[in-house]
Amino acid sequence: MTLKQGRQLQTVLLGALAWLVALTIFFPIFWMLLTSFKTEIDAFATPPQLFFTPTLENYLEIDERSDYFHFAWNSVVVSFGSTLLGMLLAVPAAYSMAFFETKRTKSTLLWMLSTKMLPPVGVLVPIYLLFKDAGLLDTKTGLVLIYTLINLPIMVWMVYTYFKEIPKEILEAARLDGATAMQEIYRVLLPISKGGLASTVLLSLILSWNEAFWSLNLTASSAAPLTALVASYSSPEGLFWAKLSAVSTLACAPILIFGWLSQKQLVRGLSFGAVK
Amino acid sequence: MSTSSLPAEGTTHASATSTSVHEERKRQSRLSLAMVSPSVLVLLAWMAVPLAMTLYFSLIRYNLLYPGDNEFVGLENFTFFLTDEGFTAGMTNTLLLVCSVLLISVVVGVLIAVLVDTPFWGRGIVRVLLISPFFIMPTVSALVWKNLLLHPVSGVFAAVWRFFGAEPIDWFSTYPMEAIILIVSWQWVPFAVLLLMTAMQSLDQEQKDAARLDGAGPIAIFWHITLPHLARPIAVVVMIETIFLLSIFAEIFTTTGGGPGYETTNLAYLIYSQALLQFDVGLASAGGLVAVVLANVAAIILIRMIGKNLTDKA
Amino acid sequence: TTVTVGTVNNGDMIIMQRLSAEFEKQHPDIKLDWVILEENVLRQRLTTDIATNGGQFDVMTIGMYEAPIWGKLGWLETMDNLPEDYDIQDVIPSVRDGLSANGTLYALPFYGESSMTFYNKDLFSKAGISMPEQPTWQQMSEFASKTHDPENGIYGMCLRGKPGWGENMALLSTMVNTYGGRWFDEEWKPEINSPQWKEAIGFYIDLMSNYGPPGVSSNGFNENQALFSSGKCAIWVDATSAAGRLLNPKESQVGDSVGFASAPVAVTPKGSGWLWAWALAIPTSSDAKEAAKEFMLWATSKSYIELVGESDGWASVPPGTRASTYDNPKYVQQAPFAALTTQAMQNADPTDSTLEPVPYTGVQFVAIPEFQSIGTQVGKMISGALSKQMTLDEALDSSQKIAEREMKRYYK
Amino acid sequence: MSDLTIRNLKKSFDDVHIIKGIDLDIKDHEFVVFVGPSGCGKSTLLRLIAGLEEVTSGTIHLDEREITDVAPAKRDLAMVFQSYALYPHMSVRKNMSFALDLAGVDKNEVQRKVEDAARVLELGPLLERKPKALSGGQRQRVAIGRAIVRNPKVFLFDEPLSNLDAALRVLMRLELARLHKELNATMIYVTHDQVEAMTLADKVVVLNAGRVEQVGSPLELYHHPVNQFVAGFIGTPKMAFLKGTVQTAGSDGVSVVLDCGPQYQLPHQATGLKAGDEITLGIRPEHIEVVDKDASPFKVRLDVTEHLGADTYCYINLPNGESLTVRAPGDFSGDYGQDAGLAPDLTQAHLFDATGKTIPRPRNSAQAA
Amino acid sequence: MSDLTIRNLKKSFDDVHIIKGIDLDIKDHEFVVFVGPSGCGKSTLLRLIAGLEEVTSGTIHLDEREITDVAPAKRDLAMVFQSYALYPHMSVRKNMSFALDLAGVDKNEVQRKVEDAARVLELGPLLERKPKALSGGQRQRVAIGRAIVRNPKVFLFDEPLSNLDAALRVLMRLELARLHKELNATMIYVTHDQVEAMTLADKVVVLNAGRVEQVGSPLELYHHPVNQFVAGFIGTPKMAFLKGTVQTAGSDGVSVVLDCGPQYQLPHQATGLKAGDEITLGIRPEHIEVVDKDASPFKVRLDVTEHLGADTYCYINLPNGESLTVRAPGDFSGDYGQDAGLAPDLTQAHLFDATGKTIPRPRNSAQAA
Ligand SMILES: Nc1ncnc2c1ncn2[C@@H]1O[C@H](COP(=O)(O)OP(=O)(O)OP(=O)(O)O)[C@@H](O)[C@H]1O
Ligand SMILES: Nc1ncnc2c1ncn2[C@@H]1O[C@H](COP(=O)(O)OP(=O)(O)OP(=O)(O)O)[C@@H](O)[C@H]1O
Ligand SMILES: [Mg+2]
Ligand SMILES: [Mg+2]
Repeated sequence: MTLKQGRQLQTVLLGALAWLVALTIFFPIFWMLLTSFKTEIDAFATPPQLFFTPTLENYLEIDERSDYFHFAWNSVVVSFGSTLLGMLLAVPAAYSMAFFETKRTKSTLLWMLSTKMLPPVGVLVPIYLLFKDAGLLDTKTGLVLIYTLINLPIMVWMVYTYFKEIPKEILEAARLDGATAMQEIYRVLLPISKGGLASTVLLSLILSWNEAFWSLNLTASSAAPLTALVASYSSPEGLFWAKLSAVSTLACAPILIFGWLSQKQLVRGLSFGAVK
Repeated sequence: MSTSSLPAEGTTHASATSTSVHEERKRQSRLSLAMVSPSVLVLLAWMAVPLAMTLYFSLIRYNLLYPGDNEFVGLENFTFFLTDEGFTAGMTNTLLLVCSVLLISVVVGVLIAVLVDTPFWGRGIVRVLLISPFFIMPTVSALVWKNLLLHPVSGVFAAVWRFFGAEPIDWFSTYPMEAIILIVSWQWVPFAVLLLMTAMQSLDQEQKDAARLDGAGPIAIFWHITLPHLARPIAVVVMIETIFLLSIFAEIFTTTGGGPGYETTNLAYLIYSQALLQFDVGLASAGGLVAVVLANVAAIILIRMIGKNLTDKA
Repeated sequence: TTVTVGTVNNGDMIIMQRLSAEFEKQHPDIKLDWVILEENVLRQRLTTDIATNGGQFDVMTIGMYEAPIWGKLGWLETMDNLPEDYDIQDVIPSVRDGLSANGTLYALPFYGESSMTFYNKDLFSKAGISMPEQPTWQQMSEFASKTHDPENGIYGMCLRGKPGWGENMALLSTMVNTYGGRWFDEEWKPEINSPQWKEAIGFYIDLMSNYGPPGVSSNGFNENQALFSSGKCAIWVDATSAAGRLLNPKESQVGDSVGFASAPVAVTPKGSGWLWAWALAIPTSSDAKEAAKEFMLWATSKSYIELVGESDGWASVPPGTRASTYDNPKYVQQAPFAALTTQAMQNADPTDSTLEPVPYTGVQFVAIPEFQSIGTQVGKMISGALSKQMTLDEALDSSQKIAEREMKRYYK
Repeated sequence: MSDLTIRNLKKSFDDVHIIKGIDLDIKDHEFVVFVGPSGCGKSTLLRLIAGLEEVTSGTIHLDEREITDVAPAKRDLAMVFQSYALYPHMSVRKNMSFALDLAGVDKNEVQRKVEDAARVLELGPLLERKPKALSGGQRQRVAIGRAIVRNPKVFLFDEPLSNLDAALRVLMRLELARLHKELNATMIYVTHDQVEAMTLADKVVVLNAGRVEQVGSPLELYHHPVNQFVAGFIGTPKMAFLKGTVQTAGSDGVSVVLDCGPQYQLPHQATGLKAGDEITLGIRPEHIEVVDKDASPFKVRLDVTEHLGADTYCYINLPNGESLTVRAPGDFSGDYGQDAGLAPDLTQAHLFDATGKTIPRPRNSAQAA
Repeated sequence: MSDLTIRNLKKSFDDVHIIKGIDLDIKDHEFVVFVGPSGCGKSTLLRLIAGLEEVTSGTIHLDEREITDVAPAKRDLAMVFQSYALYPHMSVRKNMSFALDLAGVDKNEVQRKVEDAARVLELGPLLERKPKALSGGQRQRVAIGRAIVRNPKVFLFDEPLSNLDAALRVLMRLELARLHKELNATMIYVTHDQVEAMTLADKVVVLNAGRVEQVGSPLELYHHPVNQFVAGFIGTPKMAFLKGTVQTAGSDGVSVVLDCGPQYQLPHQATGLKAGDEITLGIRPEHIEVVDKDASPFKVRLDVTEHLGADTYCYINLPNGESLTVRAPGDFSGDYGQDAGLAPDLTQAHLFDATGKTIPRPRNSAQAA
């Protein structure tokens, strides 16, 4: 075996290992997916069954019981809305902190994160009262607003790290080329940090999509997102695992598919070979 | 200063020169301020208003189920919360949970990020598989783990144990905290992977080449090149996860309900069972504030430890 | 008008949601908006809303625990002036009492339940034993020991272990009741470390340690139903509402061999079976009270029960609310547990469930705001003792302290 | 009009003083070259002029207007970074056209300009590549291209040709000279290449450790360095410095005894010198001839010789530890260890006092022809 | 022993062939310099030798052992990257000591070596800085330092001195030469600096577009380029190429009429040439003299002259569009537009046939002295 083959073998082995790890980590989700096609009895069978007669009854029941698309649409609007709004706020902030660093930068960053430290259970009532007075209860606007706020610190932090990786000469070059701050951001910074931004967007989408405390407590019916749908299938009296699996599958399918589609953006081979 | 020779130029620039030498610099800093301030202002409002209300509520008796009985009670809510029997356990468990999950997600996250940085067949799919646990809602993942995987009778783990002839483990009564840590880590490792995976790309290939020539094997490269490069993203993972982990609730609520005993009661759950269950807003506020203080302490300690990585430019 | 209905995600409510199309057809001017959530989320959601006068809901699904508390606070519309044909007298008195405060009814019951004993006849006959109609806890222990066969994945006894006031404490309260204990004395002083408690809880822990399945301390109703319905449990004491499910072949593999008995007793039959009802109520903050009431009357009426019986089969009708249901031969024929259930429902008296007198109402709970927290924390202590993280005495002493502490905040 | 006036400019990084007070006047359309040892602050000075670095103190004026704090984009200047700083996500074409696109220049116009530049820079076939797929020299050329398509008032070049081969470098040099003439732009140019400095500059600024040592035309620096530093820095191989003592100092010049032996009569102004003063004689390699060992009182032994083709450098270690270099013709052959004599052209010699300051010599004898 | 043998080495990036089949023998302890136009594949070749790039085809042997696929770390070579590739998070000291630390060299030893190198490279005071706080030239020196502390068998230098000033460059060059001697290491060196190439190399490899044009000693390349490309590439300013036609070709040489006018009799071998053949005459700037316009049949008009101090370059555009450069002494003064005559040294002239191949000349007349 030559070394070249050795290297190839090594790549194959590493690939195999990566697959193994990925499949292990994915297994619970796979199992959930599998369970969603079982009957409730099969779902709880001992030993757990890998092979069974698949049934669509869970999905049919969900379809019959709930207007999936109503919830899904709310989720889409709310999470994309808040992500968009969040990015609009976070990118300039991160830009300013990464490239015009002052003595306050570090403490500002920290402070931003500290706004997330108040546990939701501790502020439920104040927020509920505020929302009630503002007429935001059970509105998508309200959810967009609150998600933007709770995810903003994280988005700023993430975008900040990705911006920090970029050699500042590249921006200086853009500045000399006559780019305004906005052009600098949109024409140079964003394309370069596309991978990082995609991660940030995805993360924000996921966090908003899955957020289950505020979405359940601040909505009733018209603005209820998929978390509410899931909550209507989790832990009722009686066997529910298959149905829960089905509804969870449905609930995370859109975002999972979105993640799938965007994975190319997530990791874009980028080298700053243009500076030395 | 004479501008007479070139009136046209002179007049156009006169204002710029005469008003202020540092006009431009100020404009610059104003611009950068203008860029941060929207975020800062909304967050300030978002923090200040509830915080003020919380502060106020924490000083009065305020139970939703006893309306009208809102007298000022001073620090009673705080004393009550802090003297709770479960408080020490809550603190320790919070710490234990946060630290273990942090450790696991950073270590595993870094390893995975490095692993998937080399090209191999189906890397795109592997990436999505790896981050997918993050797509699952916390309650759901807790339920799936509890009932479908870790259940001592019908769970997949039990089946595996039995397959190898071992006695299935009753996770939630024998190793309740470990089980929670397992579940929470499963959800948060992908977060670390996502962040670090992206950060890996900006690692200059030539640096690795240089290190290879310097005789660094894969491990040395990892240790001396990759890891320092990942310092900042790791710092960010640590900070962000800490904030989330400090308030882990759904996973505990759905699996162990904080038990057995105080084994899995963390601060967030303590606030829930102490205050929110009986809608004692005053007490919940006090608990919330205690949590804020603790989170801040944790954050400050963390910043001390990792802060340099945060703003340092490599 | 739009009526927003907040309800819990149990099967009976799901049926109601489906059949409500019928109601909307009858009342074209009323549109129903459903908010279906799991129990804990719903409770939190509704409480925040009603306490802050949020006005998001017109019909709320609440339990026997909330009805009297909220009613007393004036948050709920009173349920008087009910139409003649609604026949409020048909509603089982103990349920009616449980939903009233100071004699005023605040909610209309949708379905009710008590607790009873389920056992696997096959396993019993294999072990050569039989279940009496009114077993005692002592007998339970014997039966469990005879049927317990962990090697083959058969466990003698399945009981709730997951901490929570509505989880393990529901069952344990009834055990304490029947062992002669109580939560509070007449001065609202907690009695959790009393000998009665020790005996009851001690018995429970022994029973579960010896004959319980693994993982008791995190098992709730669903986990036990799953175990029992897949034939892994010989005995299970839980809500009467489980009976229908155990007979339903879609959810159960033991439909042919399940047997029913009353909830076990020890010292006294008082409070040995719990009493719970899900009921519909109208918050005073509602802006569609008329329409809401219209809907409630429909959903809790005899004719609704009839409707379910016709469309979904009689085994699926909401049980435990009306005497007339149990007089209905169609129901009795399809529900072999009907007699036992009514009996249990009638025996469980929320106003008189303990051997010694108490100042509170509720069988398996205490209808005061503090109870949720106390119950949950005590439940946690007991689960700690169950999984041997602490001794029984430690657990009960801690519980006592917790309860005293909580009570002191409001009853100084 | 764009006269650049720099007054008492200082810059420190943290506590390290990098630029220590620089005064400089750069006239409109001038081609100014900065030279100086590595790390002396050339790039920093460029960056200060560009406005990329905040000044610590001092001012910069463009004509009458103070631009010390004006944003870089408003200064209308283009810069070639020492580290190139190409946009990694853009193709070569896009890298070059970026500024024009931003300025809203007409598409066809942009295309024409970029293609012109690419032709000149020999980047034609690479226009669609990303920077990471380019060689070092190609990247450098893209960086140049990015600057030249823009026609700004002021160009800042930071060692723009350092990674190009000789032939290309000559081409580029001519191209830049042409550009300078055509565009009438002011150019500020940092280089380590003496040929570039000498051929391109209207004015050379010699920097040393954050200070200006001398400003002047290339030949002025070559012939009349104000001090030993400049003398040593300009010209390659380096001027030889031979220590000596003043023997007599009179109106007809200075008589010097070198530590390494020979005694010379030099035509320099003796003002301020007296017998016994320590001085240094500076003589460039091209002004020494290797002669037969008997033909000169300056007897030496040859060390290594380097053959460059056109020239040969002879290295000579003197007995007292000093060393010097002689530039001999390409066909010179001298062997290691061979004894020889040296014949310095004394009219071209430089004399420095003990502090390193140049002792002036009469103009006529200094400037060649 | 470490003889490097490269056979038919090819490398493509995607579909672009970069290295198109290279055969090369590098002897143990040899100092080999790669020169070639920007983008011709020098860096790529170095990276292939280092094992950083996978070869597309061909083999590399170190002595008898095939190392084509050996991991870089196992080849015992050090490289100075064209882009430096410093470790950004490590101090200068750590950057330099990294390899030694990895190799487990004794702490004191490491310290000594690093400090030695730092002294030589004039990096002493910067040892604790991070790369980002260094100037371009300082970074480059760190990159050199990182390589030289290691004493490997083979050094690969990719334009290691391009960002240094002239004085420092000479110092470094001498230092590298000393190192080469002392360590007895094989050195492979890429440069665009002709002086470096000529002075350092035992052997110069001229690359062009991924192919080897010629391999030889510096003077061999200078005096006997095998083709027009090499002739034009070696020597600066560039050799002038004048097109012409063979008049007669006989045993006593070749008679040529240049398109620009003059006719010359050249001592080259006439074999294969016949009257009427197109040829190119190559003549280096240093082998032409500017004489009075009446003293030569080759009459021209001077274009610009560049004064470098030691030399003056005269550029001349011939009437037929060709151009040539003359290297005159530093004190040469010729004005723009002045008429003059040119006196080429025909014994130093080169002749190339229509395909660019050199037409040999008799040895004796070729090599000077
Ligand atoms: N990743 C790549 N994809 C395609 N072409 C590439 C890539 N990397 C380099 N090249 C091309 O390969 C050729 C050789 O590059 P290399 O870096 O070896 O040149 P070089 O001789 O070192 O040039 P320089 O003197 O400018 O550094 C160049 O034309 C370059 O454009
Ligand atoms: N961020 C910094 N912090 C501290 N010192 C710095 C920093 N940047 C540069 N320096 C120092 O400032 C000095 C001048 O740097 P500069 O880049 O201007 O040098 P230069 O003249 O361009 O040198 P070169 O010819 O090597 O490019 C150097 O000694 C360098 O070490
Ligand atoms: Mg520089
Ligand atoms: Mg190169």
